[in-house]
Amino acid sequence: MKFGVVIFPGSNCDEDAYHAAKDVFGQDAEYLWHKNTDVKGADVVILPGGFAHGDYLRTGAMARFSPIMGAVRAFADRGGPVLGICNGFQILLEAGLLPGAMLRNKGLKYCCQHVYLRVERTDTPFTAAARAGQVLRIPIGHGEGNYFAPPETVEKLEANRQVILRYTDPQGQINDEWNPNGSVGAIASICNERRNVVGMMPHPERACEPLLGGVDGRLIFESIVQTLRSAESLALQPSVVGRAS
Amino acid sequence: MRARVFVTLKPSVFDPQGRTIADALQSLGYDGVADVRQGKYFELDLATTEAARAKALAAEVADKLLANPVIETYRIEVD
Amino acid sequence: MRARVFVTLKPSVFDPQGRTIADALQSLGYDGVADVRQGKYFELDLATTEAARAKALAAEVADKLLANPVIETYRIEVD
Amino acid sequence: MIDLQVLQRHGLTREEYDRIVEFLGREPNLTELGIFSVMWSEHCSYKSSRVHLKTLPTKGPQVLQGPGENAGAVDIGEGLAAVFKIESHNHPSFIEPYQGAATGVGGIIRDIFTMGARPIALLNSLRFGSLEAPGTKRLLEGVVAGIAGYGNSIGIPTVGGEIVFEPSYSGNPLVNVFCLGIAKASDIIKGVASGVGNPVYYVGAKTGRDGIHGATMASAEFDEKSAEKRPAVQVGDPFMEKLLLEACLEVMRTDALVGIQDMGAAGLTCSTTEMGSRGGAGVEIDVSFVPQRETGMTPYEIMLSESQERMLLVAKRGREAEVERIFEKWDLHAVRIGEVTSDGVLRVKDRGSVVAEIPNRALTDEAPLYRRPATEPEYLREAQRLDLESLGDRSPEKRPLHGTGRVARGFQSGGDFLALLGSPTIGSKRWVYRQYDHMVRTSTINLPGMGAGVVRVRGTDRALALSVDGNGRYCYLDPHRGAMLAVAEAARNVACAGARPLGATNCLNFGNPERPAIMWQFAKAVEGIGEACRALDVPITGGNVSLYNETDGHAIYPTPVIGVVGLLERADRVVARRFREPGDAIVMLGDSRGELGGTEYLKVIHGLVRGVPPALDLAAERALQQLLVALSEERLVRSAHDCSDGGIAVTLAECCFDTAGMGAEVEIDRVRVAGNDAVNVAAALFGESASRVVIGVAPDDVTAVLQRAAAASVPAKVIGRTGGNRLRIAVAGETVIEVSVGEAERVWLSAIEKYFVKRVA
Ligand SMILES: Nc1ncnc2c1ncn2[C@@H]1O[C@H](COP(=O)(O)OP(=O)(O)O)[C@@H](O)[C@H]1O
Ligand SMILES: [Mg+2]
Repeated sequence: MKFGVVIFPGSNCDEDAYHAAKDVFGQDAEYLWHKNTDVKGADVVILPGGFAHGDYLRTGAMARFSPIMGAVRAFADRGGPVLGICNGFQILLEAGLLPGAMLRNKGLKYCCQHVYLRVERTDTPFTAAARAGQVLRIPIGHGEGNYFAPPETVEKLEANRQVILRYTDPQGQINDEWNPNGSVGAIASICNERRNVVGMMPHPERACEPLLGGVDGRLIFESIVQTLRSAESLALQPSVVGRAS
Repeated sequence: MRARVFVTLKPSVFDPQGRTIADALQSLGYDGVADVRQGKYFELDLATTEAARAKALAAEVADKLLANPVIETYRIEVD
Repeated sequence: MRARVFVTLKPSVFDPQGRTIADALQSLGYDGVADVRQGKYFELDLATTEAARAKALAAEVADKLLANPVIETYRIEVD
Repeated sequence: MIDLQVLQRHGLTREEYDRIVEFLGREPNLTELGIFSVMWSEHCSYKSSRVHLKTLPTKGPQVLQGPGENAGAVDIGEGLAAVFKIESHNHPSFIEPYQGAATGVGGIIRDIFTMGARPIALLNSLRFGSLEAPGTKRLLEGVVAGIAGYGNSIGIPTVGGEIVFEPSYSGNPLVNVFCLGIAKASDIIKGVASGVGNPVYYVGAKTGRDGIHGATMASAEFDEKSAEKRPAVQVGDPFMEKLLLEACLEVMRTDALVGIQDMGAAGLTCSTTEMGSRGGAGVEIDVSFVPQRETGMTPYEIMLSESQERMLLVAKRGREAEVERIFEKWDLHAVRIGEVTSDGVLRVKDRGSVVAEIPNRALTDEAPLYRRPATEPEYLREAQRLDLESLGDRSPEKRPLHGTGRVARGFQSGGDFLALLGSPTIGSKRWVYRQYDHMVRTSTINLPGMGAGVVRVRGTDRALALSVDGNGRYCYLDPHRGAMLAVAEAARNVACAGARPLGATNCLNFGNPERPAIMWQFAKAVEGIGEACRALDVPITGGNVSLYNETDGHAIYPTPVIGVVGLLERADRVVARRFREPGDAIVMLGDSRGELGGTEYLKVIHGLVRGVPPALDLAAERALQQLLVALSEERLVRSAHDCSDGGIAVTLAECCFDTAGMGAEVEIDRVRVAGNDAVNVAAALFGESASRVVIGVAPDDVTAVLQRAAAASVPAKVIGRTGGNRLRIAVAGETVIEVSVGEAERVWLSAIEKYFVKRVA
């Protein structure tokens, strides 16, 4: 199966996502240049972390106009799995593929550290291999990861079970002290209603190899590999997990 | 013409930067400052010389790029 | 009273943020936008009801905290 | 037209002017004078320091590129080179902390990718006044945010560094930034212009009136008038730099490029001259082709502008379209502004007519060279005197020479210990490095806070360990020894990670070299660096000199900062600071002599900056470092931590931190340095004898470790065992420190953070 990793000018975790897919998980991977208008037959698209177009105005604000985003939207509309990591999540929000917006971290500072995350839902292609309630230790690195949505939207997200990961303490309890950025509801990751588009602030690609001090991020990649593989073997129709081409 | 666009967080959205400034001012003894809200300010140099056209253009640009309607509102002045 | 403080980079100081926004607008087809300068905008809620007092207080706060005199200038409006 | 006042504004002396006239055989015009002034400034010409720098060892089989290029390079095997350098941005950071630090990072990154290397790691070495002093917090916040703002957006992890707080830096903070990149050894690109008729390109940000005279500013002391020079602040554009980085590396993968250099200090002037000079050629440009941000700029302004994020490159004739296409892909426009000539002359035209014409040689090789007078500073003899017997005596006439004003607290090992852990210089730097993206590129295998930063080299099994170190207090008390200690510490930190030190870079931060006392400090420090680098086999591959670090006549402590790069052939052998398993043996390598001169203990507890810094036996140091590398290769060591600021007590505590509270029981030997036994205990605990490392060893490996150490003639002794949740240290049988690790760690973690508590919840 093939991972498509988008490169926006200013992306800086593109190589990391590519490396994880290709070298750590042994999958095909290809870069998708932001000026492209198709996803080149990718089975899953990753919008990586970074500072697309400098992020001077608002994170993700300019990237959503890139030609590739039309293709990503079409891919998502066909049910294709899309993962936005960090800046990728911010871009998905700005592009309207996910609801809500990001504010500055509550401490107003960029924050790079390991955090604890509780898996809320396993019915997305990116968490299928996890257990509900499982606590993961994965790094974050962002200055604007304070997830915000109007109360109605948050209610709807909760009702539809679209919250995928929350910041917690090491025991999996929600606790303001362990919420690194002030996100409403300690939300670290959400999906769309169709559940194929997922955005997350933590960086799973930074936690896939023992040498990097943790491997909990593997679950995210293992989930998508497993999901796509079973979709392939069952020859499922795009309604579950779309093939792009 | 020049259009000026002010983008602010909606009143319902918590403004951590404004809050921090307000706290800092209070600790510096500025009790007279009850609250601070921080926003962004843009000056656009526009090719047009018609105020109405300028305003419309600025609004379009603000809608499209400068403000995020989920959290922000904006105001435009033209001179 | 409310004071509004606009902080902008001094004209001689390079504004990469504004430049990048202007470039983005151009590539979106907004040729009518010749240039963009980005600044900060603050709304201060002040306890006073006197315009002169409000203005003076806002200026003091701007000098102290809101603007960086090395590269920025500011303007104040009171209403 | 050119009178004394004009010369003064350009920082040139009468004699220097006469020299210019002699070279040209005529009076220079104003543009030419400007060009001379920046090229002959201290910053670009190294006129005061060059005679000393020449004595540094720069060669070795591993050295691929020594000083003289944009950065140095060492061979790391498998056909790869580590390209690295350190730069200072002290003055700009004092004027505008955020932008000053940010543009410093931008500059050093350009130096690395100009060599054809992909930058993969950053370090920073910072000095500020006391955190209690007004203004320090603001400076620290701005500098750290600036480094973060720039490095994070480009996506280069900041994997380590150091920060020291000393009143000596309150009027003149130091911001030194180090960058490391990886290149194919065969593809290192140089900053040369050659091949007559080859096109010269300009690419990157447009030129504005930024920092005109920035280079000369960095070469003059601060005074009240420096406020007037403030418009010289430049704003960094990391997004532009990211585009330049990617586009340049892509162009370099073709063979269409002859040479490339960034426009740093002295902008177009420096890049055109240096490239021509290195290539034995001339460069001719027309400033009217230079992209300009402002209107009405004169040739003088264009040549001297220090606008950031600009590159000058020379392409092969006939390959223009290829080069231009790659830049277009990244939305950059490479503009042809001139060509390479054969005459060795820098020729500047404006719409076709010549506005400046100067032989490169006059600007580079023939720049003034001074052997400035050097005499031992008057303070030195007195400052080196340390009367240990009277340490406890707090009578007024025994006030510290450079006291912090603190009341001395007498001798309470436990209290002194916690005070040291809570001092910002020793305490955790988490508040700082949490703001840096230190994990981007998924290669950081020793995170900041774990000792030397370690990054793996993608596509190989190898890793590189990096450390920057310097101790201004030691150098103040003995610049020669202090500089040797800095080299030793940086190399030792690298060896603690299991890496073999390969090469070094240095940033020499000193006061006004026109003062003989400062020049003496400088000369002695360079001597010390040379001696240590020779003995430890870490050649100097480049560096930077920052002089005139003083405000109103108060110079900083002489502060050479040394960056060392080391190689781990197997990344998975990496060793970090913290203890790993309860029940492990704690082994002390090296001798403790209870040396208290110049220590953090004397400063924090007694308010004293006095004595001579610890002695250094370079042969013993080398043996220790080799042993550390061998132990890691054989997997005989589970953790290693260098014993430096705060002595063994602080080192042991740091080994316990980040372990979820694992404790240790330790017994160390008594030292006899004074008649007063309390002083002896303090010296055993907090003395800073060099060449010592605390390692954690699995019980089964202890015998092997002691054997290896004996064979290497490195003193080694089991001093205790890990376990429990308390740290207990006994000196000669008597417990003098006993704390819960949790409590000690809280003190250590909040050392800097406590100054910034008031934050939005
Ligand atoms: N400015 C900084 N940026 C990043 N990391 C830092 C900085 N200052 C200190 N650190 C990290 O904190 C740790 C402790 O630093 P230091 O006390 O200088 O250690 P050592 O005594 O081993 O040289 C190191 O791992 C270092 O990399
Ligand atoms: Mg150190």
